[in-house]
Amino acid sequence: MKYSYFPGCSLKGLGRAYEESLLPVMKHLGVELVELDDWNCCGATAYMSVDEAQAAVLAARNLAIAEQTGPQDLLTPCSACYLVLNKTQHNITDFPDIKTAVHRALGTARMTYSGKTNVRHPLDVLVHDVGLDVIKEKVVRPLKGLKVAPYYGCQVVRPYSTFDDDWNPTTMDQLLATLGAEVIHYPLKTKCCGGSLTGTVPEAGLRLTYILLKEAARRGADVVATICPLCQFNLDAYHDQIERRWGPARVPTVYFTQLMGLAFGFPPRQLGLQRNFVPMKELPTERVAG
Amino acid sequence: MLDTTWQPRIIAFFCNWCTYTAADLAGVSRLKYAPNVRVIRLMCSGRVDPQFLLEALARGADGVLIGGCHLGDCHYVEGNAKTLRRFLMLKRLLADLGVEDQRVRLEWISASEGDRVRSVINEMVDQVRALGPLNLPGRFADWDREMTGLEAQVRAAEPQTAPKAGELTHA
Amino acid sequence: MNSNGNNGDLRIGFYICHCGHNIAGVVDCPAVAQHIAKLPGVVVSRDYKYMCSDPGQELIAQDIREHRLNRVVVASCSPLLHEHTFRNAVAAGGLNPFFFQMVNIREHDSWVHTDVGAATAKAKALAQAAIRRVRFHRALEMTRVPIHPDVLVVGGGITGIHAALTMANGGKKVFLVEREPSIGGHMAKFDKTFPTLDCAACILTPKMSAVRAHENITLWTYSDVVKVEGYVGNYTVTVRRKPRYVKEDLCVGCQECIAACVFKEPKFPDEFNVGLGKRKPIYIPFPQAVPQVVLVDPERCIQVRTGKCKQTCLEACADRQALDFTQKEQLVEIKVGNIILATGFKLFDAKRIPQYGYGLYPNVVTSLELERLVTSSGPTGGEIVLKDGRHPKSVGFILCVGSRDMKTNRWCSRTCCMHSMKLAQLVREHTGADATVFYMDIRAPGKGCEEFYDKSLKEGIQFVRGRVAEVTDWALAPEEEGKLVIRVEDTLAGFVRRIPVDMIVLAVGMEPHADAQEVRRLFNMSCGTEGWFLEKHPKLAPVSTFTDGVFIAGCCQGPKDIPDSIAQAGAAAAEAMALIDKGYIEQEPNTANVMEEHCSGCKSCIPLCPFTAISFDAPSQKARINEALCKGCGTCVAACPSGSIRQNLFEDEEIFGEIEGVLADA
Amino acid sequence: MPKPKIAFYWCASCGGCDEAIVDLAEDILGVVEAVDIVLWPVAMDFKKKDVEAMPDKSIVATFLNGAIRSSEQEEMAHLLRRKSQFLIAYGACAHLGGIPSLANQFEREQLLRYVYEESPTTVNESKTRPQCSVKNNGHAVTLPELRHVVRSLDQVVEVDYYIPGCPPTPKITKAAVGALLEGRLPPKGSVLAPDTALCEQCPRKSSKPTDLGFTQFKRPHQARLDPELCFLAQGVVCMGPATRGGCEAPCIGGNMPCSGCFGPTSRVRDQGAKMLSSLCANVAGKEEKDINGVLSGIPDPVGTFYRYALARSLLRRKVDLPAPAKQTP
Repeated sequence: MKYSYFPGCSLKGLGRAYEESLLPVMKHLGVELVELDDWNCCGATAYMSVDEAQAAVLAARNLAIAEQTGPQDLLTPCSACYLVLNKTQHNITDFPDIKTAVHRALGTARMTYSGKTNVRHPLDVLVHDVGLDVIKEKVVRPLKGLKVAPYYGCQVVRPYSTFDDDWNPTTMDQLLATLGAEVIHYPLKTKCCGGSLTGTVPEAGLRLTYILLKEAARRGADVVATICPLCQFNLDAYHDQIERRWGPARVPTVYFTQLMGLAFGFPPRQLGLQRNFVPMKELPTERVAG
Repeated sequence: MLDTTWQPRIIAFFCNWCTYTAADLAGVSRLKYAPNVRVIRLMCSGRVDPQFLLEALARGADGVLIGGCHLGDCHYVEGNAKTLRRFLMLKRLLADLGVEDQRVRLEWISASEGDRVRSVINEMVDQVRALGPLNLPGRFADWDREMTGLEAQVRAAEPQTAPKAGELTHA
Repeated sequence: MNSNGNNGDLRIGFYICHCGHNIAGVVDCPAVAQHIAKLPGVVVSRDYKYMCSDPGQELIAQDIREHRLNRVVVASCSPLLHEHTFRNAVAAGGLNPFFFQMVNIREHDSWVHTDVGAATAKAKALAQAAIRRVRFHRALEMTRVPIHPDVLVVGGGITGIHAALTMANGGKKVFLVEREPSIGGHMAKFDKTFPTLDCAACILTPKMSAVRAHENITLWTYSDVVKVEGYVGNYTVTVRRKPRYVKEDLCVGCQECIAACVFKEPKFPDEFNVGLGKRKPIYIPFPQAVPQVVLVDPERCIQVRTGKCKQTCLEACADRQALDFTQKEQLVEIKVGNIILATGFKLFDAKRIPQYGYGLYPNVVTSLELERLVTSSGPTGGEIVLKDGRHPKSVGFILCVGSRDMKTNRWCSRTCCMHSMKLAQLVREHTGADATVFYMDIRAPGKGCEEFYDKSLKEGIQFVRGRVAEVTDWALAPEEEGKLVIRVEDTLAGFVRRIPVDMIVLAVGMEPHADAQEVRRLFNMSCGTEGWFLEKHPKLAPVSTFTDGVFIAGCCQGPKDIPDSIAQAGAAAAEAMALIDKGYIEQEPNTANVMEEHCSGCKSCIPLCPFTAISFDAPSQKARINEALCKGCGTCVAACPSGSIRQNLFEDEEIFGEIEGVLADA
Repeated sequence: MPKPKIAFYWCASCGGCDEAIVDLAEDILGVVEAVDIVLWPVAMDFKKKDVEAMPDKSIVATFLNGAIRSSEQEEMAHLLRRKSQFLIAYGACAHLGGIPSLANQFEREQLLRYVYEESPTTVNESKTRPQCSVKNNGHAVTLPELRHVVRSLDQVVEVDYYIPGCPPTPKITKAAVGALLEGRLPPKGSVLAPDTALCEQCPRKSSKPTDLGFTQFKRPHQARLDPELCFLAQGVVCMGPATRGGCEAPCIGGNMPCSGCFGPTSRVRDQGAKMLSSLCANVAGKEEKDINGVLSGIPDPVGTFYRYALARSLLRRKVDLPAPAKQTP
């Protein structure tokens, strides 16, 4: 199995733990990732709100590269990138003016894009392409007794629920269960993490973050599993401020790929787990499968 | 060909039970669409004799649209199936005779699909407008231009012999 | 008198209708009239405000007499609407009504175009077409088809029941076919009915037993229609009767067999109680079921499945010998003249809106489930209880679940507002719990319904205006612990609220049955895009369909409450009886006929007729069309390779005339 | 008292029609007895100038065969029209354009190029083409011009009667001549043959099933043809149902299907369209894919349905072919 790989800025910066865990896990499962040559910023949400057409051009360049170099399945772990690239894909087909803008711009760089690239999310690939049974075979340290709150965030399932239900996604639930973890019922799995509001309007943003953590704690979660760098950062980085405002809600938040890594028997350091502000407790040795 | 005042003229043969009713529904719903289509009502699309379609083109239609019930929904069980069979061959025939594919169209539109009447008509009018006039009467005239004047020349070439009455005989 | 119309000179009268502003607003009617006046054969050409009005019609008749017209063309609305009107006017003038042609310049022109120039040009072209066409018209007579007096009613809900009884009381023989084991439909599952709060069973049960008792009604439950052939007045219908493994004529409904069943306790989900209750493999759907006949569930019954059961039921039935495990499905063929479809609706599956947590949270129930809980005959004996047996202290009612929603169904299900208010009142009455109704608009247009709304307000039911965002069990505040929380933007208060409750009732909307498409095909009619059966005209023919002799009533045509369904049932019954009592139906004389002298007997046409109206006549070696069987589709006419079949009203020359006319430069 | 003058003339034709007249065998003598033949290029030595010299309408009847596709044929058509009381289109080509009018599927240049350059049997390095006019030491030699469009006779001049067939059978020729001489004439413009399709007199009529339901089409060379069974029943396209009878089915007798030379009945405007309609309506299958599968057995619809009648079909010619540049005498 071979995919093009679009890390985006987060996975090289704040969210590098995501990449650090994603790459070995994929390799371990025999999935080959080819990092997109000369990829650029996806445009994220900010650019979109300034100039949609230009933002589309920015994103489309990445799609075009993938289409040219192949494989045309483009693995995109960061939720923001995933959404933006998907949205661009849609906009190019749905809005002629955006299409022309994109083609004109790409043309000046002697590039073309005919729309063949598929933007894929690691969850999608792992569960639907690789398959849970294959993953199960690789599990050497089942996460028995580890209570995990599956947290998807908003961008991967809305507005384009390409591979899962937009209100009650379950792919990560299945995946974590396969790793042996105890997946708790977590009704906020697609609620807002506070997004960029945590920085701009903390009292609004952090409150949302707090609700997520508090509910996870209330339901006895040992850890929150996330699939998005921004979510991970919001849920991990602001505990002091949250505690000052509303009281404690200390639950660690890690990437689902890190949990996979653990289950596959990789040492925590190799998975970037040391980067957490709120560290995840070592899996007690008695949980180690014989 | 680039006549700016030119408006496509499209003849539509609609079946009484589905497509004609759908067109009525479009009216009742006050949907707006291009005024270039003239509908001729038949009881069933199965009544559409290929001659009708050719005659329409030969008389100056720029396109012909046939509308019937969806396959399986025909008010007469399967009149529309026969229409489809004829139409598929007719398309090949017309292609061989140089009539562009988009000038003749067969659509299944049920009685409730007033909106589809609009979209199909608008779409087809655009396509035919893009193709330009078919104007067969005009083409026939152009073809025949190569003959004009000849008869007169023939007469001129002859020694003038007025017919004498009585010489005409008949057994 | 020129009633044969073919006396040489052509004398056409042309009339264009303004239809108030409907046509004249967009089409320059006088201009069209002037244009047509110049065409050969046109003797009079007028524009008039309302041609369908009495004076309008009289105008035609008068002109026919005064100007010796032998052809009439009217340009106005759709022929499907007023063709018969003007044919009568033409006849009134002493001319054969088929020397008339109608031009549709309203539905097909003024209503769908805005540009006056283009619309007027189109009107002229269409009018020209008709002028050229009528030239070839011939004098014709309506054909008469006899009507078989018996009627088939499909669906034994309140609508079907009422239609059947109405006609049976009128002395008509009625076949009532219901696919469930008992008639009664949804109404039988209701406790009380809005807005009068009278008990559903009390008003339904008598009608159900009346059906069973009626000498003119043949009731076939646990049966469905599998084949329909023929046409108005002469339908041949095949009904499949599924095996009950019980002889209906012998079973007296004593239910001793049920008691004796080897399954001591009921253990299978009971359909009638929407899964809230349990039943045995041999069961009777519900106490008041009609017919009072038990049936065996082949999926569950050991004897049917394995043939290895003690068959204690047989002993219990003893010498009545009503049970019969050898029963097979049987097909019965009946002949009827008319068919009334009252196949009803299915409820929206609340699981399709996951954010409301149905199926995830046990105490989120549908309105019908609550209905069963409220009913004394229900699984809890009328006690409203939560899954853990506690009584709810607070109940939230969410409206428009699967209605007025672009994501699921766009239409309003019309009954949910009232139904939910009724349930809210019952909940307060039975448990004293707080009841809060979450609504977008309260729609209470029916008689006594607005008053019922007021009553609900007076009885302290809370109303929160806003579409509920989600139902969840995550608690922010202590008072939310262990409750279901409704998150909703209160659009009157203007902020987002979180309202904790014990039980949530989803007012699920109505949907067409999953098999609506197959059913409509079976009966050769149309469905609207949403899947409700399509009426012939939304206002003028609400229970008729485009297939003569097939009528629709109740919720299969669209969501309705009980009064409206009953009204439609009556209407459909009346329509059917009108046909039956008339004894025949007049049909368009648009049949095809073979020109004997020209037919070469090539037989190409014969297989094309789905009604087997065409046969090969051995003596003459030519094709022959049985006009009684011909439905007038014209497929054979188009197919005759030597042009030797013609169709009345749609002659080749008439169509060619239209083509020429419509393309002649206006 | 002089015998009525009769003329025979040929235009774009194979000569079969003249042959058909000779085929009248001894009956020809009867004709010769009864009439005075004033023009018959195949058989007698009369010149155009002789005809020009005649007074208008002095020929009682001219039997003109062949389609009109050159300026010369056009010229003769006009001339004979004026000299004759009755102008009779004799044979399928004059009647409907005939096989020559299948050329209406191609541009004139395509045809010339093929005939004078590309056809396998042609050796013409210098790519010489016939010229309409050649100057030779002061003298201009002219040739007729090939028209862009092949026409039936009545597309060039008014025609009084039609005698169909490729060629017309002796029987209907005799009948026609007889009718003419005895003045028993149907309304002007009539086709002098029965107005019922061929099936009526087809020897295989009784073997035709009532439900054809075509599942495949074969061309005559692709099948071993049953000498008794209706061709359509064998999946072979037979134009009989759409073709005027009167020929007494010689082709059928020779175990070949009817290809339509007698043209449509008086009630049909386009023979090909009608045949297509009845044939395709009887194809089995409801799915587009299946239907196309069956129809693929007819590789050349135009050649199949319009073998003799393309010029007189409703579209007349491949409609996107260029019109003649300018009027060319």
